[in-house]
Amino acid sequence: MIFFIKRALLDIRDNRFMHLIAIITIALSVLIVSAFVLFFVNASEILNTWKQGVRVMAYLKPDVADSQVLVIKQTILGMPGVEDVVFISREEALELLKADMKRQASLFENLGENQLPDAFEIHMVASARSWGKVEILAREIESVSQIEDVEYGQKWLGRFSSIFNLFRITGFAMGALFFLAAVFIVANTIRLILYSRREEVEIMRLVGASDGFIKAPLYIEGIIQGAFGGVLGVLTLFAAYLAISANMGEGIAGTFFQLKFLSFGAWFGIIICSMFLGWLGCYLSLKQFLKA
Amino acid sequence: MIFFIKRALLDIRDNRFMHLIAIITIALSVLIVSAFVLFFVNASEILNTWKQGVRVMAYLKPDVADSQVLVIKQTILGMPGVEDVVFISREEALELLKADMKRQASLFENLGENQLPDAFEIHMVASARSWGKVEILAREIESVSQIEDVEYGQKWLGRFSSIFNLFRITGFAMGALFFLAAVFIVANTIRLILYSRREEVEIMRLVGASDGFIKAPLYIEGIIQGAFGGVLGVLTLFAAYLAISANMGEGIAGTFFQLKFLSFGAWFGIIICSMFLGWLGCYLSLKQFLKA
Amino acid sequence: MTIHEKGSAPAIRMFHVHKRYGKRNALVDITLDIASQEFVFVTGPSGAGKTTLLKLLHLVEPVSEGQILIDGINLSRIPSSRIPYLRRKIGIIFQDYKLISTKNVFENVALVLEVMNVKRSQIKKKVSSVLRVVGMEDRMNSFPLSLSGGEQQRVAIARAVVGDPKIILADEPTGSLDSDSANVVMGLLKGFNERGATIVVATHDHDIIRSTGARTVNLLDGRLEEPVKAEVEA
Amino acid sequence: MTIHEKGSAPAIRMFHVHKRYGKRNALVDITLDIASQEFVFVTGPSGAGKTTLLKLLHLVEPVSEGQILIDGINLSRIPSSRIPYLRRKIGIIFQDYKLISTKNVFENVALVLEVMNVKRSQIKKKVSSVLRVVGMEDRMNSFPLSLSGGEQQRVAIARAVVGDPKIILADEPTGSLDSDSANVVMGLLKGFNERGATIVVATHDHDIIRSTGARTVNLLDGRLEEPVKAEVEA
Ligand SMILES: Nc1ncnc2c1ncn2[C@@H]1O[C@H](COP(=O)(O)OP(=O)(O)OP(=O)(O)O)[C@@H](O)[C@H]1O
Ligand SMILES: Nc1ncnc2c1ncn2[C@@H]1O[C@H](COP(=O)(O)OP(=O)(O)OP(=O)(O)O)[C@@H](O)[C@H]1O
Ligand SMILES: [Mg+2]
Ligand SMILES: [Mg+2]
Repeated sequence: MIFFIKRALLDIRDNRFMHLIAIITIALSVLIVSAFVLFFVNASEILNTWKQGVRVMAYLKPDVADSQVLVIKQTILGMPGVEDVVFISREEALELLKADMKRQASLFENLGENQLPDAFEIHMVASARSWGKVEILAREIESVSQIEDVEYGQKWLGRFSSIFNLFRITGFAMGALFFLAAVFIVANTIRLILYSRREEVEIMRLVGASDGFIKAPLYIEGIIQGAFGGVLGVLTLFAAYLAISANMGEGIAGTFFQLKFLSFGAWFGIIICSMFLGWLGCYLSLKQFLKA
Repeated sequence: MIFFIKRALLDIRDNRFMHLIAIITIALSVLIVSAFVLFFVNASEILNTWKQGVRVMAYLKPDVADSQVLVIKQTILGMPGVEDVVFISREEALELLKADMKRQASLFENLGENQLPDAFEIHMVASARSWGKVEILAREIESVSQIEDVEYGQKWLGRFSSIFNLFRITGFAMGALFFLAAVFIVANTIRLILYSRREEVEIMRLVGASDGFIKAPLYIEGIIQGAFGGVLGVLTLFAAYLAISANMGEGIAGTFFQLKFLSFGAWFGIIICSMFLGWLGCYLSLKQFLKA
Repeated sequence: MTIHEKGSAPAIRMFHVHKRYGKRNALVDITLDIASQEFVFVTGPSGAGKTTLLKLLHLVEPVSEGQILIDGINLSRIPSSRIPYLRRKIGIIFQDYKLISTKNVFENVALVLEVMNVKRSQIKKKVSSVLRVVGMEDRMNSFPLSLSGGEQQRVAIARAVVGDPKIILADEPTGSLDSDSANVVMGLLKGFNERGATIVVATHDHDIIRSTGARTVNLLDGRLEEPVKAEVEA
Repeated sequence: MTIHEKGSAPAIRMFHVHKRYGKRNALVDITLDIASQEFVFVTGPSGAGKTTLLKLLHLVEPVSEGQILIDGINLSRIPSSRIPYLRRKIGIIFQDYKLISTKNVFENVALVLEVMNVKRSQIKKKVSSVLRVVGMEDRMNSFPLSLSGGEQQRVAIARAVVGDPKIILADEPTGSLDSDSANVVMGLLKGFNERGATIVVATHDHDIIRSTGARTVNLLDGRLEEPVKAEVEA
């Protein structure tokens, strides 16, 4: 094993030019895929923070006794997907309404009795914030007898969900596409490298080298290339990230939103992936190559 | 010239394997870049449709005569960036308000006099729908003496703009990154191909071929590769687009939003670009190559 | 087939071997025995099939028809995973040398021993000594492309013999060498022959054949020119 | 420097030429005139510097010191854009043939004429006729890797002479050829010489030198073995 690693390293020295190209190619592929993933993760994050605004309002019937309010609150809290329930009395509601509508506040000045209903504001756990789940929850809440009506901004949420779905599907499709493209490009590059070294491989076979003897260092080289390429790619991405988020910082200072970078685990995963990429590139090209 | 094209075609025949790899590489690069551009264009489109919702409300002072309303409307229409101005009388405003707030409609039942102001709803041309421009416009409208107040959803628009900016900057940065990566990958692939053909090039020089004689067919090959790669890339993207938008169709049937594909001009542009890519790859590698 | 008395069983037997490249007949109906420890020359004009014959023996090309046995092993029956092991018993000098241009002289020669899993220290010793014999000891760190034609050929010869093969196939081993160097190389091959190796040399250099006086197999257009009646020796 | 009477001005003049590869002296202080239309052999043992000498004349390598004039043109002063035009006047046969393996025999030979912008019909005629002379006419569509060593060499020779060069540099042009083919090739070169070409042949084949009887330049370790006193002819 150590012998093969030694041979792989010697080989990298002997074929610097081509290994450099392989490493750059892997680095760029890693860069593209992980940049897109990062972009996608951040964009999803933004959409998610918007989604957090999604809440369900449940309006109580006018004649519900104060004593029952707590019971109803407990019932709703027990439903799946509910994170928090806040009671909003009719007085609070009027204040909120007035605050919401400063312009039309004059309207409320000569208002008689407060005819607004009491209500619950229901927050949902993140995983339940899909259109379908909110609808199910709304129907469940509506079945509580003291609840008169449930409101959950159907239109807004619907539009939102469809966009989010669109975004997610295209995002996944593109991530997969980019990944496949990266695999292809790396495999092609390694194939080209092996092609330009076919004479060397042929000569090794002629002096009695077994396939294993020939392949082992090539695989090791592939993995080493992958490792270097992965590290290079992630570092470049990190540099780009720093540059962009510095720019962002000025652009929307004090914004509610913070650009995220990949976690350490993800870094590690990417590098493992790109080592795999190097190996796979070798594997795909060698398969076809040693046959011929 | 025809002679060189002939030689280029012969050459492609002689080196099928490597040209195929170059074409695939270019196709994948084109695919990645244009897929991202397509994604970005569509996502921008979504954000833009939201932005369309941005409007400015100008509330008139209570004592403005009906005869003056038209004059003010004309004044506002004359301001830069204004597309359309709709007058909303206090009666209409109340109806709209009631419709908006079905739940709280009971509030308005024992309402005395309608104290809402008359108002203009101002729509802006697309290009002026940035936060900064809206603010400038708002201030200008406010300076009209009969206008009491201008409202333009500052908070919403602000949040929106910052996100849109974020999106745009990262989108551009990533597009540029992907493009550069594509150029590098293509140049590297062509370099590798030329490297594996360095002996042939060297021999041609030895029998008295001038640099031009050697380079011309290589450039033509690069351009042909680029053209093939570009067509292949765009076709693949189109196939992917059809697959995704078919999926979409089911997922959010009857949605307000229609996935867009690239225009014919853009197709053409991409293919031209990828021919340029093939040329550039040749240029970059030959420069370094014929020196050595 | 006459059984040769020198050595025991024939090292190489060819029965009605044909080799076609497409429609071109490179070898036609070759039947030939080479005894163990024999020294044989293969001659013939350009394109006669000398290189093709050696390539068949080294499994570089498959036969189109007929059978070849090396040390009693039928080459058409051997599983491809065994080919490397068979090749390690055969040292071959290619007409175009086939040196690896990204490896230096030492590494090129050492490769044969690495493949056989010889110990590093052992490799160093053997490679140096064989390079000394061909006069390339001081060029150990040079790369093939910076060697003259004759120097490359001598490295190829060193590589062929470094593994102490039982059979040595040499294709024009003195084609790029001046007569002094050629004599050194032929002396080297004769030494191996005396120590038990079977040697087949393809050449068009009649001076060398004359000076050696070994059996000569004559090819013309892929055919044996005269059915080789092996002279009974001793 | 003696002025040769055969031909007018010397075709090739070398003044105190040195060639070093790193620290290695491949050629040391070579001063040599080759008259126009002369036929010269360069000999010497393996590694003596024969190939290096030819490479300097063909501008494959730059000199380390000294001057070379070809047809009165100083090679160290020539701008690199003129090199192709100079090379078109020189036909060269490389020791390792240097055929393009992705092009067939016809295309390899035709390349020389394409470079010179010769008409297509003209190319066809000339290439066929020169391939006929070296006996490779029926292999026009073969690729170099499917040719025997001698066949490749003959293609290389055809390529060197197809452009009717004023100077032919041949590096071991008969190294892979049997004596009959070798004689054909030497006859071909002599024919060109008689029709006005200057010919320099590097070889270690003393049979050929003897049979030709031309001037011989002897190299040893990069030095001229005996200062070549040009014998005054006629
Ligand atoms: N791979 C191949 N494909 C097609 N034809 C081939 C191939 N290899 C050899 N030949 C042909 O087979 C014939 C015999 O070739 P071979 O190389 O055995 O000749 P040779 O005796 O070694 O000649 P030389 O002395 O010139 O090396 C030649 O005509 C050659 O062109
Ligand atoms: N590119 C190079 N780099 C380093 N050394 C070189 C290079 N080319 C040739 N040499 C060395 O220069 C010396 C002369 O080489 P050259 O090829 O001229 O010999 P030659 O006379 O042609 O020999 P042969 O008959 O073996 O072909 C040799 O020792 C060779 O190793
Ligand atoms: Mg041969
Ligand atoms: Mg030489």
